[in-house]
Amino acid sequence: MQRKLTLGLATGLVVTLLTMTSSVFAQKSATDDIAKYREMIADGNPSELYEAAGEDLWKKPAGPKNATLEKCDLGLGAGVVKGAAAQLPRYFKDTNKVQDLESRLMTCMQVLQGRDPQEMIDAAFQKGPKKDMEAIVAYVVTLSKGDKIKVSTAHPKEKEMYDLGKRAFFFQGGPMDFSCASCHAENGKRIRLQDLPNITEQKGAAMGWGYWPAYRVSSGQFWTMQQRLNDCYRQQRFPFPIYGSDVTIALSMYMAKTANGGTVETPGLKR
Amino acid sequence: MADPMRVRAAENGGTVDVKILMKHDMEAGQRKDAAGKTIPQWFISTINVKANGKDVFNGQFGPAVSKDPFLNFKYKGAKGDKITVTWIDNKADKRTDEATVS
Amino acid sequence: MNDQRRSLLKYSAVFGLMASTGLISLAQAQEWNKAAFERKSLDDVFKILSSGSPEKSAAVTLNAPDIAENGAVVPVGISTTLKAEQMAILVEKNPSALAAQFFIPAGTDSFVTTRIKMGQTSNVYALVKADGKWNMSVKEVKVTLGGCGG
Amino acid sequence: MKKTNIKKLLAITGFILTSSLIHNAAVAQQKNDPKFNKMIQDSFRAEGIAGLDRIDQDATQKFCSDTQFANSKKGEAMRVKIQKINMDTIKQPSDGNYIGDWKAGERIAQSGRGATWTDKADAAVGGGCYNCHAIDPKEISHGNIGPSLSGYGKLRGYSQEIITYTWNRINNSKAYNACSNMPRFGHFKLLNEKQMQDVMALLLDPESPVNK
Repeated sequence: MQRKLTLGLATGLVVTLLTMTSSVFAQKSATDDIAKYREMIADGNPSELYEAAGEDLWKKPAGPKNATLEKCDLGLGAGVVKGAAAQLPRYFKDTNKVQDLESRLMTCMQVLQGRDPQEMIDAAFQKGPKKDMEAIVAYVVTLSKGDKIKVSTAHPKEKEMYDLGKRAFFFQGGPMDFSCASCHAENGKRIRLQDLPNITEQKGAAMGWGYWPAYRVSSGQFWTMQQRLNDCYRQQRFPFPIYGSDVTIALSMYMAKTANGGTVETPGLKR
Repeated sequence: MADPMRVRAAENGGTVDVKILMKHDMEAGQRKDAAGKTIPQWFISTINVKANGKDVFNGQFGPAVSKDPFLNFKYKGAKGDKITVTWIDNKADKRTDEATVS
Repeated sequence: MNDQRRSLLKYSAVFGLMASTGLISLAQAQEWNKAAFERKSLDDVFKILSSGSPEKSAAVTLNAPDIAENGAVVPVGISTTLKAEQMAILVEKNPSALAAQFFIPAGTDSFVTTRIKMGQTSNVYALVKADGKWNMSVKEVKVTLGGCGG
Repeated sequence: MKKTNIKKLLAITGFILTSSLIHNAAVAQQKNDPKFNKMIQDSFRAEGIAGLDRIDQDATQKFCSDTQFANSKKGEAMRVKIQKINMDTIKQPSDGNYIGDWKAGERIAQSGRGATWTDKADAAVGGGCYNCHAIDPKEISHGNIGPSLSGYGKLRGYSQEIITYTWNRINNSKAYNACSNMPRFGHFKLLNEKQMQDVMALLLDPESPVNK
């Protein structure tokens, strides 16, 4: 008897709660469904197709010097690819610069293969030399999958880049007054049904930095971090960030450093 | 020439799980290029999978299959089976890749 | 062994012979069903697949998300406890309803997963032909607008 | 002797601690950093309709880029000033009409297009409202950066006060909240007068699904 009463009360309470929160509930289920969708497409990431092509390009002699990229130093010594993406961006003594993966690869292509970096900078994404770059990036980042993000700001130039990046993250401009922070500085926010990681915190930064580069299902393309940032700025209604420019490297440094300790999940699979 | 596929095939309890990723634009003929011209249909139309020379799967795609198509199926087989995947598209371009069941 | 099965076996044997002797190519052996893929409506495709009106069956499971974050890639799987000979995926509101069809030889599981494009929210149909008869399962998949939209 | 030394040390430590606390509390406006400015200048190029003038910040953008100061007690006077500047930019509708066609408003609210370097100069700019707000409850794909606007008119009423406030807010949200995340649709001419009237109708026409 008592049990029945309790049960009845509990049911009543549940019904009330359900009615009260029905709209919240509907929203919650919509985001849950999106999570289910993502789970379903997680198997069979087309990034693999790029990664295979990238490995070939890494080992194939090219450029005026007809050399491979196998001696490229990504920060762990000449030719070490395994784990390299997890510790970028970083300071490189030979260029006296902080470089991200793509700007470093341009250096390697220039020094080892004799290719002109300007051609890479000027090329459109997904075309010409950029297509090669994208495949090579897919190959390199796959070899850090599962590693911990481990970016250093010990060198003064690294620290400086981090500080510049942090400032750039909050820099508003354009006809919509947007900065990166407009969308990525609070927890629990969404655009439409897409969760927005809070990049100012470790957890959110790892969600962002750790999953790019990624295959983007909406465009059917593999996007490097440079292209990801480029399209962020496009949507922010900014002018065009030059490929490998300091603002892109500074932002990468800020995101990567904030994400330290998170896991490299690249190449990711994104909407 | 078409880009290579990724074929993964793993045996577990007498069943081989085959996962195939094909590199193809799968153009549906619905999009327009920068000049406003419709981009013509271009898609993989048939796919055949053999294990040790014997058909284990046949598929036909329309242009509504996603870009870089993914296919997963299972057949009764064993480790060491030689899997041969062939696709043909509507422009008669074709590609064959092989994998060994692990 | 019933007659139908016997005739099917005979047919496959002849076909197999033709294929192995090079009389027909792979493409011809499973010739792409142009008519079915070019029909617009569900009913037209049903007709061409000579499926009549397929019956809804609990034995057919359509594995698809309730909401697709992007219509360009919608994962769709079919599995069934029936012994499938042929399977098909149809999207009611796509420009052409038939997205893909599969032929399942003996020894292959009655299971397939692929990914399709959907222009808008629509019913998705999983069709399974077993014992010469078509069965189906239907599910609505919502296609949402995602991202900043620019 | 030893004792006094320790005392001294303690005093100094205390002083350092206190001063650093004070320093933290008193947030100063971010200094102009030539290195940062140069980085921004050198990192972008004009593309399509997106010219380099887009990174020349106005007073509002400059103030709001320093979030720490903008949100601090010290920043309050400046916040009020920024809001005043923005309030002064708002023009009421030239034809006196505030409420247009809610159906057209819904289309504007749905579209997040326009004003990027891949858009043409004459391409219509969307409001992108659903990116951040719940509006028509039937649309499940909505963001939550801004508050829900479902039932907007029904909940707030249709008084002239509410109408004017809403018009102002769409025109220039920064008139009420200096560093609101919402774009200044009127100020930057992202939406024209008619489009803003249509979006108004979506929120404030009793016939709009928002108020059903």
